[in-house]
Amino acid sequence: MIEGLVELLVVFVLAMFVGFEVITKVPPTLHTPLMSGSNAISGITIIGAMIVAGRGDARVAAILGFLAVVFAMINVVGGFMVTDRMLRMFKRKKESE
Amino acid sequence: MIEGLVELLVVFVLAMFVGFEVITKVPPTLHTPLMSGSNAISGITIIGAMIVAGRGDARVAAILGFLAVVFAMINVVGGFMVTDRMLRMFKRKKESE
Amino acid sequence: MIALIKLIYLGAAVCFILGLKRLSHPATARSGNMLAALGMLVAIVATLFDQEILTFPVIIAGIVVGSAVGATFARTVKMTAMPQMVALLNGFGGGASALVAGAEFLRLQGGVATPINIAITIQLSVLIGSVTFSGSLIAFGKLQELVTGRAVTYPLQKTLNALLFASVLGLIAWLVVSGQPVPFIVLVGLALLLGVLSVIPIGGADMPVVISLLNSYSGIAAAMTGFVISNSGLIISGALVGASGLILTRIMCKAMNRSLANVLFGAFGSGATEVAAGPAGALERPIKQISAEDASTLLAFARQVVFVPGYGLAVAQAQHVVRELADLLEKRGVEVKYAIHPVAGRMPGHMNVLLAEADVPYDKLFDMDQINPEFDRTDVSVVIGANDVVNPAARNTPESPLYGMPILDVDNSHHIIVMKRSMRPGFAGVGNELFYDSKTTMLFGDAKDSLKKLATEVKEL
Amino acid sequence: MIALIKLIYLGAAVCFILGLKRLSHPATARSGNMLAALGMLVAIVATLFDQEILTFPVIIAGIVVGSAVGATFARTVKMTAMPQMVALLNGFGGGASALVAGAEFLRLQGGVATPINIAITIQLSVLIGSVTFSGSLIAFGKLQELVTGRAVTYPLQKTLNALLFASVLGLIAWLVVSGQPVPFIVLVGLALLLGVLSVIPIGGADMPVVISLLNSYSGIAAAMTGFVISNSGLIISGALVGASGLILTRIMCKAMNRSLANVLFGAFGSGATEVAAGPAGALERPIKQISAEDASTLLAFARQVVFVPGYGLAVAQAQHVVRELADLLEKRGVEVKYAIHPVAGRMPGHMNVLLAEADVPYDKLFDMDQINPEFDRTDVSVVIGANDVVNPAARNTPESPLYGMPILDVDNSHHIIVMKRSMRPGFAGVGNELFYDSKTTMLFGDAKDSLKKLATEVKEL
Ligand SMILES: NC(=O)c1ccc[n+]([C@@H]2O[C@H](COP(=O)([O-])OP(=O)(O)OC[C@H]3O[C@@H](n4cnc5c(N)ncnc54)[C@H](OP(=O)(O)O)[C@@H]3O)[C@@H](O)[C@H]2O)c1
Ligand SMILES: NC(=O)c1ccc[n+]([C@@H]2O[C@H](COP(=O)([O-])OP(=O)(O)OC[C@H]3O[C@@H](n4cnc5c(N)ncnc54)[C@H](OP(=O)(O)O)[C@@H]3O)[C@@H](O)[C@H]2O)c1
Repeated sequence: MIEGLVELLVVFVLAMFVGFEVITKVPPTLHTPLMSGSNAISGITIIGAMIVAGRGDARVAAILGFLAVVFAMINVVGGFMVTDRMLRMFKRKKESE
Repeated sequence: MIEGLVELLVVFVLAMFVGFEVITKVPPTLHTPLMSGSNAISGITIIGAMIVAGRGDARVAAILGFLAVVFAMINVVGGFMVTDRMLRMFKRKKESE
Repeated sequence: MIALIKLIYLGAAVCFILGLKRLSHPATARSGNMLAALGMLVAIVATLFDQEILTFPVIIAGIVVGSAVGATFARTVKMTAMPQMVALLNGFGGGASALVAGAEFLRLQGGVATPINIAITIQLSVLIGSVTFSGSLIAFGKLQELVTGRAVTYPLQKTLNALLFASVLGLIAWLVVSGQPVPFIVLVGLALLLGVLSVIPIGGADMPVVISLLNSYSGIAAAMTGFVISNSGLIISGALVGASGLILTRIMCKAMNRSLANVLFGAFGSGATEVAAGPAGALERPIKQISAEDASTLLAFARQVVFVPGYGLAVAQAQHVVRELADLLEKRGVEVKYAIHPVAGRMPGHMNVLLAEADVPYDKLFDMDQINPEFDRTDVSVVIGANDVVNPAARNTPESPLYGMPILDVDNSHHIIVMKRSMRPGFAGVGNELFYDSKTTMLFGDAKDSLKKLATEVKEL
Repeated sequence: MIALIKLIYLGAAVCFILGLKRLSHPATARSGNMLAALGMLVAIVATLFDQEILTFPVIIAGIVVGSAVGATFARTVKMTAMPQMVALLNGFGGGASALVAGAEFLRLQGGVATPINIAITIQLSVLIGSVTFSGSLIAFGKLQELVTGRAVTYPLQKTLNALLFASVLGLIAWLVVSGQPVPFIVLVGLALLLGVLSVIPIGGADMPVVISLLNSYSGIAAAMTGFVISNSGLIISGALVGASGLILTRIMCKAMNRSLANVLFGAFGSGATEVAAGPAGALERPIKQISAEDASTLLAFARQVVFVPGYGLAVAQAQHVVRELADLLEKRGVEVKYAIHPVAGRMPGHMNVLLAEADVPYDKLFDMDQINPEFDRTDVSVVIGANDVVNPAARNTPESPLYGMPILDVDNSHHIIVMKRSMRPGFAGVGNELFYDSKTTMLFGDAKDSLKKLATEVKEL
């Protein structure tokens, strides 16, 4: 069990490194879209929510599962759409350059 | 079994990303030391060599294990020392600046 | 099958990584966002085939409701309300992680003793998720002005928060040992309270940094959830977001020349400093005012005019009028440029978004580094509701809280016109020597009104 | 215990990552190398506690022998022989991976049927390891001049190699199905042959790129070994090296303005081109020669002299003499600079290492970008055994294989003195217009001899 945890920890540490390396020297203009884009990615918890919601658990757990899916989905859909709206705005300006 | 392989694959892919991200825009001056330094790191296969050599296998496997340890160790020790020698040379020059 | 689903999760994670990479360069940002969204879609579809999933109605219902709400939010939000929107969405993400962990906790109640590592990660997931949830909601409230935007301070604040934090950790330790559900609810309550109390003392203008930090938390909450259900897809994506959020937070703090600790615990923008530094200096010393008529003449006959927008432009929603005035001036042959300070406004890229909304051409916007050498050659700089980002104290006064922040050197131009409503200080709560400069004239009033007057005057010239 | 060892491996991998990061910046490179070495030490010690290890004598013996050999190599190798040393060490690393996989294969022969994924990774590990081993040895031989440095070509070469590669893949497929040991030995033999035959057609001067690529292979071989023994420490480190080797290869190809395919299959530097382009042009057109005496006068009375070292400096081992001459000139008040082209010589950083050995101060060495604007103001440029890196064809002649490579603009200086032994071309095998330039004079002879003469003359002035 603990061994399995270490394996997962390996994945966690490596992914942290990737995250650190990928986001370096972003121009301030992109801070807000980047924030909301990465925020949408953190909605990946939808996977966990779906598993919990689909397990056919007893009442309370099922309600929690349903809420989890709703919340996560708001995060995902809202996040990506909002980011796109922001970026579209930047894009348009560039073309008119 | 295959599932375990996928877990390992995850680690592999993430580590590749880290490697790609870490080595960007190295100045040409450092190409040779970087090459020999990362070469020394690839001597990590020493771990595998030790496990194979220490298992108390039958004759042929034991010889292979011994050779593996020797080879890997040459790579590790030689690699790090050579790199250090090269870098020491750069270092000295810098201080005299 | 399981192996295949895991492979697909890996693919999704790769999409996220590549998406984030593209998101951090202006030219590729939009495609990066789409790539990340694609990764998410793939992950969701793959999960439907997970063998642990037995019934679909709850899932489908949840997805439909959530998507509808999310899409409505995204469609209807105003461009200027983006920061609070992000905060709100982030809160939902954190909440979802806490809920998943909660459901898992309930399920494990029934069976045999929970393994200790699962117990720990469940609690951590609930803790971080709940803090993210309530903290984000407060950040949202502050920016939406449902809660006061000021830094709320009270005696023993830090001690209280530290105690709260310690007791939450104590509870987790206790829970890990006993596994009882009652204190679990207490844990949720305390975590929520902790989120509220840690964000309340932070000034509204520091919210972007807070949101970025909470965003990082929500990533870590997702990763913790991944540990709970042993899912490396969740772990990778969560860690990615966690790390990139931290880096982004650091970059933002650097741009304001402040430490993260100062942002979180400094109670910057609390009423206290603001009152102390504000009117005191303002009453004593003489300033020069200018009429809209004189100002318009000055502008109309200038060779180069630089507009310096700040937070006041956003408050007054004057982005369209400024564009109108710029068009009029350009028709008269005046060279018009916009100087964009990296932390002007209240969110990163605030000015860019606003001016983009008013269709100001991209190539008229200049970064601090590009425009600073230009002020020498500028006849009139028009400061529109900006204050801290043009405060020379950042260069000259080591005691100032702004000291060290790079600023726009508007004081190098021949004339400076400052538009604001009063002599009140800006976000940092300190006076501004620029207003007393011999080359500076003040044009008091709401920025939108003032700009409208100027436009009318220029038309009539 | 197992969990602890795995944690330690993770720690070692983190050391490697941070070490590599530091290795890619000049100021931190040395500490980065030490950090990586520390990570390796930790990993080795941790492995001693692995429960799979039953006897220690073989391990200890292996470690002692290997360390002694490695240390001796590292101590005795000359600075100028670094590239071949790296190639040799790399070969040992690849060989070790192949041996581990081989031992694992033998062991699994005894028991039940090998699971298919293990079987595949064992074969891949053997294949990549063996190719790395023999390929690296050939690269070593070429650089050490045990094997001809020329690109060895023969008819149907590519077809043959492709066939060999296909049959190796076929063997692997067959092995995976049958698991028989006999073709396993054949596999090793064919893989070794493949390594030899793919490196033989590559010119000696392209070896740094080849070594970097083989380095990447040896990383991937280590990662494959990690798959075989299910060890994520090996996988991470191997993948790191694999990826960074690929990136480095790409960066090096870019610096030479060539594609990787061109390096691997282009047979650059084969005899054919060299003869064709060389003397033909040389005989027809007039060149100007200069005597050591005249040259020394020119140098002694110049205001600024730029030395442009190239591969010939390394061949002649003239780094100490050039320093001596520079000292003499500086005593006379001449400003002396060195122009370092990124691919001058035969390995990256070749010139830096050589000149550092002769104690040339670091701040006298100038990058291409720094020095190019200086040539206008340079009275005499002294080209010491450089050729391709100062060939104007790279700017002017689209048909030239050098076209597009950024070069040192020595032809902008007032006088150019070229030191080489003949009119033979350099590495790229093409003629050089610079030698026929009206401002150019040639000083034929071994670079070390010529420089010595110059130094003597300058002393006597
Ligand atoms: N951009 C970011 O990401 C970010 C994030 C966090 C913090 N900050 C901080 O925010 C500050 C930004 O500087 P800034 O110069 O843009 O803004 P500022 O220093 O906050 O000053 C804004 C000025 O606008 C005036 N104003 C407000 N409403 C107005 C209206 N309707 N019409 C005309 N004027 C109006 C105010 O004066 P009156 O009240 O007298 O009108 C105020 O002095 C910096 O200190 C920065 O560190 C920025
Ligand atoms: N640096 C790297 O990492 C690297 C790696 C791979 C390939 N390369 C390639 O190598 C080339 C490097 O250019 P380069 O200008 O440095 O060298 P080069 O073009 O190869 O020219 C070297 C010149 O030195 C002369 N020379 C040789 N021995 C000499 C001696 N003892 N005394 C005096 N002169 C001597 C030779 O002419 P004589 O025979 O007439 O004396 C030759 O023309 C580039 O084409 C580059 O792409 C570089």
